[in-house]
Amino acid sequence: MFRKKKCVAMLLAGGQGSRLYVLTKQIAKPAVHFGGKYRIIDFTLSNCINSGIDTVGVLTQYQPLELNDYIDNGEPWDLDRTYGGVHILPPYQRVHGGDWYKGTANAIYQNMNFIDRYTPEYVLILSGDHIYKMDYSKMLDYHIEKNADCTIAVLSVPLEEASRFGITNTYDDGRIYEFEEKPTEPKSNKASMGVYIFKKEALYRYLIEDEADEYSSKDFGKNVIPAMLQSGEKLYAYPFQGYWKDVGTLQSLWEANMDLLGTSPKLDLNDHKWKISYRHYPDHPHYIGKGAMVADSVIAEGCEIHGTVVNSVLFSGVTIEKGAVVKDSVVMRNTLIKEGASIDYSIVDVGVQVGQNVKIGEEKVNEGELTVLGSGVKVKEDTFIHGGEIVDSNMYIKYLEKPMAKGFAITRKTDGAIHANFLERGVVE
Amino acid sequence: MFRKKKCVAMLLAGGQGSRLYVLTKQIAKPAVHFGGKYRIIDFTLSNCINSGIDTVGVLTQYQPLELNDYIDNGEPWDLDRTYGGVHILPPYQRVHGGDWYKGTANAIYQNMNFIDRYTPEYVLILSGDHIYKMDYSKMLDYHIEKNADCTIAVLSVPLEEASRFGITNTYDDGRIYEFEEKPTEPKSNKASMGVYIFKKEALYRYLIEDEADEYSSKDFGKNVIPAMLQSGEKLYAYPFQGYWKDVGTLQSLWEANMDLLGTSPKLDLNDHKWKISYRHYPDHPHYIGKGAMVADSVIAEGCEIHGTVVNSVLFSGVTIEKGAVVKDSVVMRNTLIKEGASIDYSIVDVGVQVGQNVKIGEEKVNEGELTVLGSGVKVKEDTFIHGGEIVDSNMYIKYLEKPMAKGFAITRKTDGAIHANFLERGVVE
Amino acid sequence: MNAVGIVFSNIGDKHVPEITKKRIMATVPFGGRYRLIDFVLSNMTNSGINKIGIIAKRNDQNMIDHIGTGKAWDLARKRGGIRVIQPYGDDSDGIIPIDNRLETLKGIMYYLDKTDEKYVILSDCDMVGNISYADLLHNHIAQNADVSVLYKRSSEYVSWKRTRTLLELDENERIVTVKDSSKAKKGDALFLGTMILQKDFLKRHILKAVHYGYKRLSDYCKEFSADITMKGIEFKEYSEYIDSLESYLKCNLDLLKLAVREDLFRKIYRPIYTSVNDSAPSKYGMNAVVENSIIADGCIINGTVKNSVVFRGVKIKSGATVSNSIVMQDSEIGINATLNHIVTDKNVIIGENRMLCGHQTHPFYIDKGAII
Amino acid sequence: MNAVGIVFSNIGDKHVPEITKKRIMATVPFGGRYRLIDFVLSNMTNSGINKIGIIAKRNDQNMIDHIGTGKAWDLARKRGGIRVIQPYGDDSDGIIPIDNRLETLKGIMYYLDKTDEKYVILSDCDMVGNISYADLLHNHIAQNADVSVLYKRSSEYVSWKRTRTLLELDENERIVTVKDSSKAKKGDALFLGTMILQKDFLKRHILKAVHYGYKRLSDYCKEFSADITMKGIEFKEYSEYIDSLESYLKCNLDLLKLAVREDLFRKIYRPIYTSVNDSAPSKYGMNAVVENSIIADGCIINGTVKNSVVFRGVKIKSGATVSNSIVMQDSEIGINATLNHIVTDKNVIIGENRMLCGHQTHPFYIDKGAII
Repeated sequence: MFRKKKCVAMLLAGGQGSRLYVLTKQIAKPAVHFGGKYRIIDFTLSNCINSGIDTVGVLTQYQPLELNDYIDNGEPWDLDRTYGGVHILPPYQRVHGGDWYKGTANAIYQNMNFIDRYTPEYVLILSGDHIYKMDYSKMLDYHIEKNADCTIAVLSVPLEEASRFGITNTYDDGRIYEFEEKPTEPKSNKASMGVYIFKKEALYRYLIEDEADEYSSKDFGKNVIPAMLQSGEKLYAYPFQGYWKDVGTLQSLWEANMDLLGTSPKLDLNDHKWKISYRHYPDHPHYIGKGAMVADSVIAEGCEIHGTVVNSVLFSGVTIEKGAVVKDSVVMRNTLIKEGASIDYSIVDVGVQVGQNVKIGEEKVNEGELTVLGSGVKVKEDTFIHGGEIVDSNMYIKYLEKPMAKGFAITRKTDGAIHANFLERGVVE
Repeated sequence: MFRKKKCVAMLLAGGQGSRLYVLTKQIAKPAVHFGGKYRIIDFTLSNCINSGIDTVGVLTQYQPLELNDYIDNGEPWDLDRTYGGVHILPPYQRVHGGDWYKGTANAIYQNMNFIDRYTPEYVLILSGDHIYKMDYSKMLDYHIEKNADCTIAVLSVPLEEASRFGITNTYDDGRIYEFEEKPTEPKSNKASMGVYIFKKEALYRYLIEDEADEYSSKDFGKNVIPAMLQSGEKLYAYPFQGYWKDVGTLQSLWEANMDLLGTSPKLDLNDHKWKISYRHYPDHPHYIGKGAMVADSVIAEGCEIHGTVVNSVLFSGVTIEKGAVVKDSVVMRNTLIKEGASIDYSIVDVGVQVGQNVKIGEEKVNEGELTVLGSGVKVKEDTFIHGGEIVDSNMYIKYLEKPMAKGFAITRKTDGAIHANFLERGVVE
Repeated sequence: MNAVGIVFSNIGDKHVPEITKKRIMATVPFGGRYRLIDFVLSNMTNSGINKIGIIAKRNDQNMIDHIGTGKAWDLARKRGGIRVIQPYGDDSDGIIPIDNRLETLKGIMYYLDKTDEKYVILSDCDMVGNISYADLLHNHIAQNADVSVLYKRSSEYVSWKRTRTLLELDENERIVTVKDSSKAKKGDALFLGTMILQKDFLKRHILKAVHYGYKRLSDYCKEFSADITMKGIEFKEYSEYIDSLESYLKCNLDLLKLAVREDLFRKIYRPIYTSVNDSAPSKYGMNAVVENSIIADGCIINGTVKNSVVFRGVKIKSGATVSNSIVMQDSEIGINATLNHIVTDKNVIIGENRMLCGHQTHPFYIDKGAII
Repeated sequence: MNAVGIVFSNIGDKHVPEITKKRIMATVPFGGRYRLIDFVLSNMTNSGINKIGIIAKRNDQNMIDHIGTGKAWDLARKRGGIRVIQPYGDDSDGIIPIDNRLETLKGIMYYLDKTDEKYVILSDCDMVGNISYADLLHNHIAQNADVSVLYKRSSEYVSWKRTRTLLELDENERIVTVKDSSKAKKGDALFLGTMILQKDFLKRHILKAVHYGYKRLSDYCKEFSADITMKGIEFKEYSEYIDSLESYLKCNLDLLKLAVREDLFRKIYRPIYTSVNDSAPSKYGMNAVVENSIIADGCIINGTVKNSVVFRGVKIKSGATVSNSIVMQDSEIGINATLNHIVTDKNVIIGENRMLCGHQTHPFYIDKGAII
């Protein structure tokens, strides 16, 4: 016996997030750590419950173990409901075999039976890799008021950046007459946030139609939305004001973390009216030692700080030994920075060990590039890791300043032109 | 942060259960209803928690939605733990793609990282489709006492039936020297119950070895156990006494339900020392009307009985109208049997509607065959469904006694030589 | 729903002294598997209220055990959920007699202060009914009332052992008079123990009423009826007050009518929840004869049961006959025993060949754990 | 683990009268984010005890709120889990003064009767320590004792404001004498408020002790010491009693030592849990100066903090200086204010330029919600 729900949310959490490189080697992108205590998906899940939406399907496919485990029964977000609550929806097999999700639209298509159980009038489609605080109930009110078939949340972006987004072109009343994916010459600055509300009946119609089209890539932005526009359905743009960030690249992830700093930060997490919930680990309050210096930073529980931390975000359980300096960096859970080491303009993933007098990265002020240490990396004492390098997991780096032997090397380019060279590879997986 | 667990249970719940036909068209076999209030998997999950094992991975693959939803956070079995508890483990993708489970051994192989999180010394492998009450902690004590690499729970079966099972041949001290899958000439009557305890380290060794063998079918009984025996590992048989039933066929499912009846039933569920927990639905106590007759039966909550029920098991929410007669049958949730209808020696799945004066099945005493109505079937008034027929879901059967037009027909044979003919097919899926 | 629920768990404790000797009204067993508080808790959770304060006095162990984490009502929440709250007096150690509703409400002001919800729903636990508070709130807002009060119209002339509260309404459903009476004629409006009002309004007037020394909410409302718009909202489905052993037996036996079961238990989206205990389904033996009765889970029935309500885990031995009776949890009726118009409490054992008879208007109550 | 935990939630309520004026010992805030009861609850859940009865008197609202469903300790269970239990006297309405342990235990016999576990662990809430009860039980069984009692050896000469309980043990760790004292010399054995024994043994002797009119458990044990084998089990990790504001401040400031944090909070498989409130991590401004201090989540630090413990959600404004102090949850220290040897309760607001100074042996306590 299930209760009817007015609106069910479907959260697309399947992405590999390949532009986040080593951070997503073993975890799905929505499970990436953020802001000292959070994971990226905390924002969307908290938005749901704060908006009164208590039924959320999370569509996972890529490396879901840690994400599943993090979401688990949904208790941290008060989504452990007898009716509704959060449910993980992996691909599965039916009588005649099964399919992996072929695209965002196909993922929803394969889970229509989940939606049906709650017989909602509206379906909210969300993405699990954006950082923002948004009251979906207001958007739903707007959707109902407009009697729209589909409403797309849009954000005003600087016109020069508009070509990086899906852009909606609308009439004065908000009705969309055109949707362009990454237009070279954008006609407006209203960028889609990847948040859609559909009338369930309209959604189903177009999902079934799209599924039947063998040339479709089964994607909302590329296929379903354009098809709806072409058929003359009523699509509206819902203007959102406030902080929103797609943390799909290392650079934007670093920036979003930095947005927590300052006296009036761009992203305020001390807002008691819109709490972002997260899964707790039993850490004690952090300790700041004698001779430590902490300025303009965010520090989570369980840290032991004996060195200097400036303009940085430290996650739970980080230890900074005497004389170590962390600047303009994001340092994730259970990392150990030993005496005399320095970290500049870097992202350091969980469980990293940085040896004595190691120097990681280059000062941002000197136009240095972002440096990244993957989870579990152990860096031997006196090593120097250059700005812009991305170091893979579970390896022990020695004398990286020396010319390197061949072995295992990646030199992928990121948006910010980051590259990495490897000497040897440890045992992963 | 995870706590160490002494023993982790891995429950294989992936089977399609094709010999249960229409009962498993939309649900996995472990989710099949049993005994008035239960699902098959309730027995294994309850055995775990009653045995003090609070960490259970459930490996699903086939039609898992209803099973996932049934297990959900594990609360009914007190398996909603912050550390441990029950976790659903579907197949997933890694960096380099993903695989469906290729066999029982491969399913465990793919989830070794789940087991690793709890660093157990022992791994208990279970199957989700047996009905039994068993204290695994005693088997674990035996395993530890014998210092075994693997212990297999065995049951004494009548020698003439032994060729249907995996048979262990042992020395006097219980050590296994031979394991034969369905031997034509069994040397012993000690049948494997599909319950294994492994030393984790031994399990991993053989799983990795088996995975590398491209000719292996990745199955415990066929590959892993024989390989261990061949290498001279210490395998022991743990003798189990008590009720145990593989409900893999319609006939055995019916029999297991009937085993609840009688003054000293073979399977007693009123045992307060070994409660079988299940997910509750808010039904009111059942009502027995004036003129009703109920004898030698099990009746669950939410039923409204105005007719006659003899030697049957009625699940929650069944309505039996005046003059209707149910005999030697299993009638599942929310089924409606209208006035004057009669059901004989049948299994009726959930949500079935049987019209007035319909006659289903043949009397068992007349050597009738088992009849089955799939979930959601609606049988129009005055219809006669012959003994031995299996009727598919969501169709409306008219005048089945007349010769049938072609259309949609299945004539698969079950163990008990059951067949089904169809006139037309409704909308399913 | 933008409302917090406040439940008075032991209003009416003295009404059924036999059954409430060792329990409060909230935990009186009902209908084979329920406790009275299940109705108000289920009504609240079904209406989307997810913050509920249950006002309790001290000896509420049974209730605390029954509620547990609140999971049975889907109210084991991190924010909100069910909380048992004890009213504080000015003297920080003093307990307020809970019958004094105004003082009691003043004593839980600290709880109301912590809630963000705009409305408050107040309910007692001595009524059986499946009520949509969501409809109630909708009505309250539409009627623009200060206070809305649920009532039902009597369908015939009735008299009771104790007094109940009657309302008199004008043509606009505004309440004109409130009075106590031990009888009602057809069409009279009976107060159903449920009110809805704005939290800020409640807080303001509670302080005022306590300041002026009022004890009863109704007295205060009567006095200030010109300033306060009190409206009635009629409830047309089944509901019954339990204020005596007789009405307790009657209300239980009402469940034998399909219409009552439909109204109470078979409403789509509005089930009544209760705490669960993994009982097996009930078993009927070869010689069972059951007619017009409600039988809960976990029973073993080998005898005869007629016009009765049988709770979880009861054993009726062969040859035993139970008629027009209520047999509470885990009781055992021995071979060839006969019960007529009996209410047994939990864990009662009736020996072989015993014969116990009460009368419809004077049911015979057997104490918890008694062995006869 | 085959044991049920029984927690005395308000033993020692009068020890820190300032802080326990409106709360019981169990809910005294500690160490930036904890309540004292978190230690015993975490110790129990970490030891695999999943049935815990917390004995409470009436005004336990704070504790009920803190425990919630028990989820924070993984004890929101269907079977077992945490239950708040109230002792019953013979008079079914009478509450037993909880200080009388023997009567209290008699009053919860009904709870013990319902449990299947073989052993009982009794603990108070006025001690801070990370204890493995699993080791304790193992030891208890190995020593073949009737009663095992946890103690620690004093590492130096100490004296206290109040008396604590000292044990005298023979070479077999059998307890010879129990006495109260306000000082201890190096090597003296201090009772740590934790006992373990068989449930049946406990039940038998409680009835006997109450029958003979004993009030104190230790008096009874002393009298019957020949019949009862009481053994001591030494605890060698950090532990501290809280029995005065001074010891409260000292124990909090002990957390500034890494060894103490290691012993209490950083044990693998034995974390200390508490209820959670989704605080953001703490923020440090450009001018923050923090040294040798414990800072919990949700703080905004713009001033100077030295040798102090700062609880969740505290704001330290720029120019403010807090030294050798404890600042409880959601307090605010204004611009250029100075605090030295201060214990502020929750929600205190210290205005600009205020200067408050206590002394190490006489810390200055500021009431909950005070505005200075």
